[in-house]
Amino acid sequence: MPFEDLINQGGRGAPVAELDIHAASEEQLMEMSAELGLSLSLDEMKSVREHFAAEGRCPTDIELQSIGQAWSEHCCYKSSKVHLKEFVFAIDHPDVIARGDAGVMAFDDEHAYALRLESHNHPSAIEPYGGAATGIGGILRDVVCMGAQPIALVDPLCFGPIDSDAPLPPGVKHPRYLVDGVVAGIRDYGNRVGVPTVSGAFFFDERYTGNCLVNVGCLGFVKRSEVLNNFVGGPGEVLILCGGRTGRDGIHGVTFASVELKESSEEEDRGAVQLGAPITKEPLMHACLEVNRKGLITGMKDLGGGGLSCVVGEMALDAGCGAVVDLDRVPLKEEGLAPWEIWVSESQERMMLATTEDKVEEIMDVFRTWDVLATVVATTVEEKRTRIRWHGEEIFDMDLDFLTGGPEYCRPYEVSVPAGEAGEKVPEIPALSDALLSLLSDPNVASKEWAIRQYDHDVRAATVLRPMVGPPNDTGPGDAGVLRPLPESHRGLATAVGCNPWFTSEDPYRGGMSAVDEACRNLVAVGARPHSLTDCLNFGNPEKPDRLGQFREAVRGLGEAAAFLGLPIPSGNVSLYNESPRAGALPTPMVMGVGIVEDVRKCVSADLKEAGNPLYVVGETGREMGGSLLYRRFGGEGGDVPQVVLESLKVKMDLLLEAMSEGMVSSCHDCSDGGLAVCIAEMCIGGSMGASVTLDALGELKAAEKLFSESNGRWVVEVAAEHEEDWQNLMGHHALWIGVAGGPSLLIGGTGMDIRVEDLKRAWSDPIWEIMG
Amino acid sequence: MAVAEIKIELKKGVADPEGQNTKKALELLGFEGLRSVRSMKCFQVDIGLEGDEALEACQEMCRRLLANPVIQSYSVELK
Amino acid sequence: MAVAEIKIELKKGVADPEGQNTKKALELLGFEGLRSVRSMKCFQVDIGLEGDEALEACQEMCRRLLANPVIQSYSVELK
Amino acid sequence: MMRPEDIRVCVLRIEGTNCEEETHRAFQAVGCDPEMVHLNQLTGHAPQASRRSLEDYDALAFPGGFSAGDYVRGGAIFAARAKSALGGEINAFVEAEKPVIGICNGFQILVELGLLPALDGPSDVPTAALFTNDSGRFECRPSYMRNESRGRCLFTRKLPRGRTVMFPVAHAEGKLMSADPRFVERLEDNDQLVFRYVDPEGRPAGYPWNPNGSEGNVAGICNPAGNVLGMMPHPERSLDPCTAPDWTRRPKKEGDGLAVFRSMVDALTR
Ligand SMILES: Nc1ncnc2c1ncn2[C@@H]1O[C@H](COP(=O)(O)OP(=O)(O)O)[C@@H](O)[C@H]1O
Ligand SMILES: [Mg+2]
Repeated sequence: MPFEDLINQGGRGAPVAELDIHAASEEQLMEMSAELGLSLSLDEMKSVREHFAAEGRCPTDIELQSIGQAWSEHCCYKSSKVHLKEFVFAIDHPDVIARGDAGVMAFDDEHAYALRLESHNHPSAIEPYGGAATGIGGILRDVVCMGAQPIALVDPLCFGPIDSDAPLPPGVKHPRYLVDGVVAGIRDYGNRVGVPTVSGAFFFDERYTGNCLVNVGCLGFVKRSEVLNNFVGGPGEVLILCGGRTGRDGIHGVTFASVELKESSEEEDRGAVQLGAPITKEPLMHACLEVNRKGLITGMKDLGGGGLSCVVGEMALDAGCGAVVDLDRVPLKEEGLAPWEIWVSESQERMMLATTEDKVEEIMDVFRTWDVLATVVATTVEEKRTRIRWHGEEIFDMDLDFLTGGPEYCRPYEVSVPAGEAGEKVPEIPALSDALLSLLSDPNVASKEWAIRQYDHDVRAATVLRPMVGPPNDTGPGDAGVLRPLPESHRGLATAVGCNPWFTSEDPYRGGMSAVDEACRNLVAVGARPHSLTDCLNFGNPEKPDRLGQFREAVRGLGEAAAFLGLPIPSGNVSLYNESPRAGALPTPMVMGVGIVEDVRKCVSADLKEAGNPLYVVGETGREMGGSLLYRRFGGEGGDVPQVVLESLKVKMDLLLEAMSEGMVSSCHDCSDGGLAVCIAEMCIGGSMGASVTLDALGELKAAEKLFSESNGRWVVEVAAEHEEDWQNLMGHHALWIGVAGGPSLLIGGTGMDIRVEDLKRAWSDPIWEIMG
Repeated sequence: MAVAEIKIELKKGVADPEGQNTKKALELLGFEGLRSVRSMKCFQVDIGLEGDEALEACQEMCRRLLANPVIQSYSVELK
Repeated sequence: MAVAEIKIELKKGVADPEGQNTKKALELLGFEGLRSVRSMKCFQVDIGLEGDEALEACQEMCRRLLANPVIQSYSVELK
Repeated sequence: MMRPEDIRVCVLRIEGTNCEEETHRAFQAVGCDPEMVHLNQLTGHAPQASRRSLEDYDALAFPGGFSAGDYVRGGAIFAARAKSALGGEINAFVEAEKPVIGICNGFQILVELGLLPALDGPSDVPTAALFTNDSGRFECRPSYMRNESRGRCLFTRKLPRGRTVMFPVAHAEGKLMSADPRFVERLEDNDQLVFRYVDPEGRPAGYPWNPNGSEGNVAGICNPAGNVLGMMPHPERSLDPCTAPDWTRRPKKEGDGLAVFRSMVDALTR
């Protein structure tokens, strides 16, 4: 039978088609999957066929579409789940309040915070402005549907080199163009909805050309009594769809996110790209939070990947019931949408509320005042099935356990042994001073002020520490954003990102651990005690065993570190298939850490404060040059990737936090890219003050290794001179004296380094301005 | 010498929040019967070239910077 | 029925940072000999009126919302 | 005589207004009784119980944000909607010399409403504009400004003349412009020039201290009667000494912004 004959157009009242899946050959099953854009494999199509054989009928197009959404990598984590279960999901903590669309953690006896990090990679590679903006929109919804007010955004981003003009493969946009668009998208969405962007990161590497990564994170704040479920209260309730109208935009976004990008993606994937409408979202958030505060709703979930098709089933099934949907009621942007399009559309700015019939009028009043659309579209029922009515016909009737069950794979993976010291090639480097200036100018280190000042990091008037620290308009880099969520309390929330894709690519296990280490040391640097983590795991095609091996090892490292430190990961996100025709993106396990500050008045910033204060390094420096910026910049290869010694990290974090709470610490900065030398230089830049340093205490290493090794778990600390004795008593051998703050230059004994602070500033401040204009 | 007028429009089917919000504002101000408001970005470029050469250069600008073919279309007119 | 094209331009003497930034970006991309780039805001309004009535309504829109007379001038064309 | 807690402040918002909570908090911090009110509550497009009337309030605040997305021009849509729905009431409020403050987007709205600068009285069409920053970019940074008011503006009377304060700015359209070549001079003559951007030493200075290129470094102005203040910087973000951009270097007892709101209370309770 030819393929066309399998399709019974208008099988259940136009424009719904029925597909004769039972008569299809294997080839035709795959054709069906391709033709409908389902991205399902042959085996998956076969289990679909079995299911409908048991039901004794043929599926409709809308039913197949729904399965395509629910079973996509993006929605059901079919390749990653086994590994997450093994290393991540099991980390428990009494402060975990909810693991929903966002995780929710206890803040104090009365309040909680929500956290989530998510990717919007593929859409941003195609349309950077809209892709990034809708990424912000999506993460805000995840936080709002826990009942929480978004209070901060975090945006770690990865691009190809912006300072290179090497020819680009066809269909690939210039990294500069992408950076410009992504930053503008985050700015225009984040600033408009009034949520401060307080932290983030930029990573630049050749392997992100054609594979840019746009991760966006959000923190929310909520009374513990107002934390919401992402499911309905039970049968007999109604579902209210609110916010934007539904259109053709965003159709097949999740299946698009679950395949590799092709050269032709730009032209073909238009439907997957949207611009986002912050000014629909802003009042929508107000209205949703208001009806929650008033106790009018039983559950809330956002419409993200898969649109209605995912949200209705999941909200009902998680409460052990089903739903009957009246598809005619969904407010549309344009006429003529097929039912399946309405069902899977990913139009932005929509939320679903669950409530009981008697509350509907009061809810509508709130939405009317905010000029936001709200429409009852479904009711919940006992039986665990979803049924859809359309123009008087029933066009969809599916068992929810089957639909949202989804496959789970244990795909083959390959773990390769890191080359380590055996494969090491030590690079030729220029004079140490020139090397330092060169590292400061590397776009991975250089000032990101160009982007940071385009984001409002002060709105909501609760920002205690910003991404840049130091005297106004003369700042250096900070370590973590700190907020004071309650005006009546001095308790604070800090957030920072950790990730080293270069470590991860050479040694995924250590790379995963390093991400946790870095997030924690950023938090501790400002005086926050790490409390929870969320992650966004950006990796390549899981059907390639080496890529899946990287994924597994990184997750193992990340999970082990988090478990040891007692840090739950109550939410997260996986983004696979980050591959373009030329190569895969660097494996990038992005970690966002959240810490609690007992008293924000004791927070510490990274800028040097006072001439004469002694400087110490906390943490051991080893010969760990693998993946270091020095090697990348000057052509080194291999080498040991920095390990994480969890016991030692924990001891040092505790000691440092104690020293800070006793007021001994004047400034503190963690060592990461570029090692100790870059760390000290950045503190000088932020404080407009030099320092005299000696590295004798660091033992038997070469000068370049002492300066530029990127060993984990280290901080440079400026101690208030009057507290030095207490500090020494407290820290013992964990802190090594390395010099004194002050003077017009950074002097490092035994290395010939003597660089004026202005020169450090220029090297660090100018490059990105010059590239981005 | 030619001054080129470049017009960048959103393709059909791409939502236009700016146009929609402007339409809503105009309606609230009492303008009736509006069917649609679309926003566009326009540039007037004085380029120091003539005729086809000028056209070609402007189209190249659109392709490389001003427009994203995924969501936008462009047109160039010499004045 | 008429579709009106409304163009909001900056008055002479008003600096145009957006146009300047665009010019700079084009130059970074290697476009040479650019004398000036001016940015404008344009709207396409489908208004359900004809001729003078349509023109009049659009001009009223400019006066009441779309243009600020201190810095901007406007023009309306029916297509 | 009024007590601070009797002062009813209407903090007016629509979609996209996003600094209303901290503005509300600022009035609370100085003992007033503020309320966040949606424009629809004043125009009758809200359920009966939540409708409000502007004349019941003693002060009015237009907070910062991106009202209606600021799509056409900063503040233009909010202003046009407010004018068409309650233009008369707002004008009456101003004429009664009740205090009105517009911060950032709120300043843009007051200019678009023709209530500022109002050198020759309120006008139907705007006589000034807050245009795109010279940098062409959104600028979020600390800024210093000097109180230039000789006493006309009721929002700075508790702040010594010539005193420099620090409030953050966060805007893309903040360059104050007028067609009048004697604009700044006339503002000064009328004692309508309230705040000027300065450097940390209190001297008038260019970018980045003046973040938008405003002529004469003007950061904030009032109307001839002194009861309407518009300013681009955000005093409501400077209530808590721990949110100052340099508090880890120079701790303060309290935020600079309180003086602005206290001055208003003082003017109404005197
Ligand atoms: N790497 C991870 N670590 C922890 N939790 C994860 C991870 N990946 C996904 N999750 C959690 O799994 C759930 C489902 O994720 P997802 O389907 O992406 O959410 P959404 O409903 O927002 O699309 C969420 O609660 C998410 O936080
Ligand atoms: Mg979600």
